[in-house]
Amino acid sequence: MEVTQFYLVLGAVLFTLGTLGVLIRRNTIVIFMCIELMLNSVNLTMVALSRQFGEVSGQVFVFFVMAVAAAEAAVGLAIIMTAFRNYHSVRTTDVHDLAG
Amino acid sequence: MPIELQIEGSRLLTLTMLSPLLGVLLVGLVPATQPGRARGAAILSASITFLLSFNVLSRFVTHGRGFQFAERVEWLPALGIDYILGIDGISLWLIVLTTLLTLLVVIASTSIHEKLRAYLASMLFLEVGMLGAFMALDALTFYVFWELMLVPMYFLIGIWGGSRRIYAALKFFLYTAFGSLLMLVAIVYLAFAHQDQFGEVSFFLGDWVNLQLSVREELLLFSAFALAFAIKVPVFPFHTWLPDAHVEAPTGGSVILAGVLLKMGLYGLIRFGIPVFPFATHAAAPTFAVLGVIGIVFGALVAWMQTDIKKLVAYSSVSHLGFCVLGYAAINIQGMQGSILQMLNHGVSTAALFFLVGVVYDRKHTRLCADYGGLARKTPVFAFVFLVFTLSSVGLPLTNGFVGEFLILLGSFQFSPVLAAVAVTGVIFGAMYMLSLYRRIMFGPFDEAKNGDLTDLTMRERLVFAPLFALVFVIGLYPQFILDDIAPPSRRLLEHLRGKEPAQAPAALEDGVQSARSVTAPADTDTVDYAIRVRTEEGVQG
Amino acid sequence: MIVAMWIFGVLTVLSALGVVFAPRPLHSALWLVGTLFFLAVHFALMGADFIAALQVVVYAGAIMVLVVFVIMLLGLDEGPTQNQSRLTLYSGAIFCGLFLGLLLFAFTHQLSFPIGSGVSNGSVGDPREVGRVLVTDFLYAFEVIALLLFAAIIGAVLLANDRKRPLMPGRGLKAVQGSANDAASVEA
Amino acid sequence: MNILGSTLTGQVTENLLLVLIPLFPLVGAALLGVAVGIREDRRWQAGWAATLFAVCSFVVTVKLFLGIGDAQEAFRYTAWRWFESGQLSVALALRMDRLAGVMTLVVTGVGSLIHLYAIGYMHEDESRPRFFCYLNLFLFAMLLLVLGENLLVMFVGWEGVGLCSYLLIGFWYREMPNADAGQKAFVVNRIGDAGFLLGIFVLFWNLGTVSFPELQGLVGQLPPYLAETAALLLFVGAVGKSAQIPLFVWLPDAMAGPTPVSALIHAATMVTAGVYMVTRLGALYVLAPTALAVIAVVGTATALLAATIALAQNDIKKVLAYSTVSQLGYMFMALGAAAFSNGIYHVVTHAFFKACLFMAAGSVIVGCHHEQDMRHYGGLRKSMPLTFLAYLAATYAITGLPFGAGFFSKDAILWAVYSHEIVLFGTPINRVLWGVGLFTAFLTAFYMTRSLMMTFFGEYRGHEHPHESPWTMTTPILILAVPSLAFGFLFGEEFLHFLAAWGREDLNVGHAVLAENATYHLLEMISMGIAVAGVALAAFIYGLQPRLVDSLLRAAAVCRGVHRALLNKWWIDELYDALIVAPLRKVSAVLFSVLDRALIDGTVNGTALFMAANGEIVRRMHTGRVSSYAMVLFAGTIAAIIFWIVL
Repeated sequence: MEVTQFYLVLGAVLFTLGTLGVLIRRNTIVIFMCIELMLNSVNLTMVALSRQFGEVSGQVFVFFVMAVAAAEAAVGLAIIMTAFRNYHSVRTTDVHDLAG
Repeated sequence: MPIELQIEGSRLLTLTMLSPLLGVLLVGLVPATQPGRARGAAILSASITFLLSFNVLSRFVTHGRGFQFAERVEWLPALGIDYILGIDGISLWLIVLTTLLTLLVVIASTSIHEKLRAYLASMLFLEVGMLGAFMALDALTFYVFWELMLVPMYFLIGIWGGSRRIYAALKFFLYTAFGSLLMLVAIVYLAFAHQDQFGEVSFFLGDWVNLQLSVREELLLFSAFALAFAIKVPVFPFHTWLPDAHVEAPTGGSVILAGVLLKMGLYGLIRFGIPVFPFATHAAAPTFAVLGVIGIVFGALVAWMQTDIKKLVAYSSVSHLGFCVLGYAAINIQGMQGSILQMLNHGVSTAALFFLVGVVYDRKHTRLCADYGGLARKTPVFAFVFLVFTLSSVGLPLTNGFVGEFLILLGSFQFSPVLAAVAVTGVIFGAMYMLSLYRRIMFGPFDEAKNGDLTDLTMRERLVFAPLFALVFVIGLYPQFILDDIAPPSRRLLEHLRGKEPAQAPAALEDGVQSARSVTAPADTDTVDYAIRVRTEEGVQG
Repeated sequence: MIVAMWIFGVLTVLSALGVVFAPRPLHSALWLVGTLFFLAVHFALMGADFIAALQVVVYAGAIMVLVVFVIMLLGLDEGPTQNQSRLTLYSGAIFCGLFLGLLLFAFTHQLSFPIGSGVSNGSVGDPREVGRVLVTDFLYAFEVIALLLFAAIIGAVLLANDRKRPLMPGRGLKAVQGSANDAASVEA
Repeated sequence: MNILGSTLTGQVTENLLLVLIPLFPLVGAALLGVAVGIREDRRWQAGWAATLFAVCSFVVTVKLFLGIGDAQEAFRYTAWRWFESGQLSVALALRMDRLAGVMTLVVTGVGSLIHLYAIGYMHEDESRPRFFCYLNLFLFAMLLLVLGENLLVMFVGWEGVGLCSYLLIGFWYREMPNADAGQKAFVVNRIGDAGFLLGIFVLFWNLGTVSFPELQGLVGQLPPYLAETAALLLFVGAVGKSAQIPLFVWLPDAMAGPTPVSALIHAATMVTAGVYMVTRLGALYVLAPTALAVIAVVGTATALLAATIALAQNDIKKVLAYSTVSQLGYMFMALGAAAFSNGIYHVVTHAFFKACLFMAAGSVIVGCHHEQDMRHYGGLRKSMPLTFLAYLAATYAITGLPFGAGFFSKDAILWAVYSHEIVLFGTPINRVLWGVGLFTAFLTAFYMTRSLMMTFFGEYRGHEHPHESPWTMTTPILILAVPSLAFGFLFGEEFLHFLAAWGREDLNVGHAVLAENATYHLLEMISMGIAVAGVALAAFIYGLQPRLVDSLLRAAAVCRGVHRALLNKWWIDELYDALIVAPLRKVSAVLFSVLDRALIDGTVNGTALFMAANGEIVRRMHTGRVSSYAMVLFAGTIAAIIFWIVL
């Protein structure tokens, strides 16, 4: 298997695993981590393609994704804390005020 | 029928239309603890608007060409949407009526104690919407204002209404919104039809007039428009929102609803329906005439057995608007002029009747006839004013109600003698339900224990009634000053309709002398000028 | 390189599975640290040194510390958390399988560029080159990211900082102080 | 707008005077309307002010009337163009020709007298200003009706008098029956008005004008069936206003109003408006023989029916009311024979004697302390001699005894009916009508004498002490008694000549010439005999044998049945209630509850409920759990990818 293709497939596997986690886990923190996993799989793909095309901007984008992920982590974790403060739980099954 | 814009630099219409926003601002600045000042600010603003509309009235040229004081500004050029305003004799008086009634409603807002500022602001917003709808010549501009009216009215009913206000407000909103969404579809269709035929999207009425539509298209599009307008009028089977809305709305809301909003439907049929869909107008005229007549008789009969005063007046509106629809459907000059005049008359007398109901409701908080009786003795001025507006509503000659009704019936008689004969019964039933209302409230023994604390009209209330009272007789004695303004645009519309009847003309009433059959061709009909004529200010003769 | 790629590839997938299926959040977090680390190795393998370094510093270092901190702070690692209902579980699995199948199909049969034509010269991952592009071609984006981070910090502080309500009644510093006071009052 | 109207005709002053005629009462009404709330001690001025305005109007009328001369149309005044639309152009214009002149004279003359009378009659009422305001307003409306230059101005007056009638019948509105009666009058009148309107429409759409002089010239162009239609529709208006079958039911109820009102509106002026209108459009009606026949039949039937009812009534005002209906029937009988001038002749004489009768009855009612039942009268000739004299004179006139006013006018009508071919459905019916008319004359003589006997002769059967009325009341009565007796004798022939334009040539030759006609002479003798017989019979029964009626009723069941039927007015009110009013109410209720609420509103609310139910289903899909949303989102993503790959 060629390098780029290998990493594309690896990215796909990781992304799917992340998605699976998001779907089946109830703990918000774990879901959060799964999202990080998904982001990383995309990063992986991007670096692989950057290497494939010899284009540095792919890596620049990875940099941005990381920055955004950092921001997301800060805000996301703060939201988790706030939710915990209000519901005394971080389970998605307990936080469902959006029910119609 | 070319739509000719007489563009003038003054932006008078925009100024008039937006001037209530000044009031909204002022009312917003007054602290909530000073209701008197808020009311004062609103009255000031409404007076300014009224004076501005009066200015429009005084500068209006009766026999002028096309639409006067026109304005045209590109709004969303990419979508072909322009902001186009302009008025002719038909909209002119409706605008004056709107500003007058809003002013009176604001003056009479003393019965509102909760959220007064929001009430006044809603009223003034509503005025912007109404004025805009009467002035707009671009379909999308019209649509925006049309929907803009809906929101404040919804709040007026929903917040300051009676016990079932939420139901009534929602019903009002959904009913009207339902119709107008179909209209929006038709508007967009027409705009793109214009693109197909002329290369650019346009929502301008004057461009639409040139559209070549197939009969099928025209009928479908017309029905979309007509449904929206018919609901607003309301034409017979679509009327059930009206009694609920009227009964639950606060006095001011009822007044504006009956006085102005109901006119919007027929106004739309005349302003957009006739120029754009002449064939469909002809095709639908019999239907509208029949529905109008049903509305007349049905509204009157149902009004007759109401025990709630407001509901009675509401159903009487159904009956009166039935007359207006009948006049419109007659497609002749008498019917058209009568219909428009009757819209104004209804605006004056029914608005006054709602004010009158408000007077007793404020004092006794009941709207049932049975709770009153014999008031003529206790409150003679009130009884007298009530009598005058009752008679005006009944259409007694020399009051305003007569001329409109007469012209409508006269016009419809040419259209169909049978329908006219049925419609004439509306005159009888009208007397029946209005007088029985008057009898139940004003005559008979007076219950001192129950109504002993009733007081007669206050100065403020008299002030509110004075202009309407005067209008009853002014229009009754000399309606010509309005009819003169209505005549040129009506003739233009009929000229546009002429020759666009479906295959054969309705069977002739008689084969004898037929001198009055054909509407004489107006002298001021424009010939081939399809372009928008931009006139510079010095070109406008005042 | 191919060998290393395969070895670390398998390790990455295994630790990712650990993230998803570890019953306790803390274990998930540790597995995630592993995954991120292995990914850094992959980056390095591909010659993206700058990204690899960043991966270790930002992710494995900063973000994961934050996550672990929150887990510990909230005391969430009390035991295995329940999964979703069976329906969710199955449908999620089915969807994910479908998704993965589609992606693999796409990556093996539908790639629109010739595999293996890559130019893997050493300059692509060069930190100096990345830095230069970052402050020239992507200057605006770079500044915006700075702004975003700033906003995120403010947002996080505002969200997390609620003095009126304790994070967890009966626990934390205030509770400890309160119980100390209680004890003191009992002694008195 | 030319304020001076027809300045160029050289009759500036007269034309301006013309407008003063209706203007005086209008100003009076306005002034009194403003003064409704004046102090109690100044309210007496109201009556005098109103009378003054009425008299002013009368004086102007006399001045103008004397100037009519030979001209068919003497005066015309256009105030302003009221409204125009397309070909329709309506001017608020007045016009006085001979016919209008006669009517104006009657309206203002009798009207003034009744105003004077009302001062006395109403002197205790605290809302006198309101009363006289209405009364003046009525005069204004009536004068517009009479003087209107076109159908529309006439219609203004037509509805205006209806309004005043409504206000005056319900003047004592605290009693619900009065208010009901007023409303009934207005609504029933409106039925007629609706027909009137349709008639206007037919005329306008076919002739293009509503102005009387123009119509006069154009009606000849109407095809016959349209002439008949227009004539019948307009006659519906007359039926309503002039209380003919089937719309006469409001007039007896209208007696709920104060007696001067009954005299003015419901005897002398307003109710004759229908006769006036038909006469005014005589040119149209002569083109419509079927319509004329219908008019004759309706008139005759009304005359007979009302006269039978009048036989059994005990309320003096009710007797006079039915008598009025009956006399109006006579007038329409004349119109049906196309003898318009004879109809107007009877209008005038009837105005004299019926106003006189009503006012005398009012005087009796006041004198007996508001007792209206004749069974509680009796022997009043001693305590109320002046009233008695007037009542006697007027009764003499109405019964058709020789040389009274009614003798001439009624005979003229009967002769016209007898000699003019009236054909309905191909059969000549004039002899039948004549016979019925003659029989009605007998009944008239009988019931009027009965009321006279019961009121003024025999023993007093009441409780309160009766007294004669003040001079303001007796003067007008006595003044009117004079023309009641002498008008026909003195002016009859001149009158018919004066209105020759509206009469038939064979009838306008005058009494003297007719008297040489043997048939006429014979008929005259017959009707005279009939009248004498009626009077004598009633005088005999009620004067000498007062028990006779009672014993008759006791003896024969048939008599009892007839009597009950007459007393209950043939149950016509009840019939209308059951056949029209009650079903209409039911329809109204059904329309509201079934059609409006259940059907239409049910559909609307049903739609709303249906949508709400749909919403409920969708609502359940929104669990509020993030993962379920994520699941849906993910499924959507997969679908998008499939879509993308496949395509």
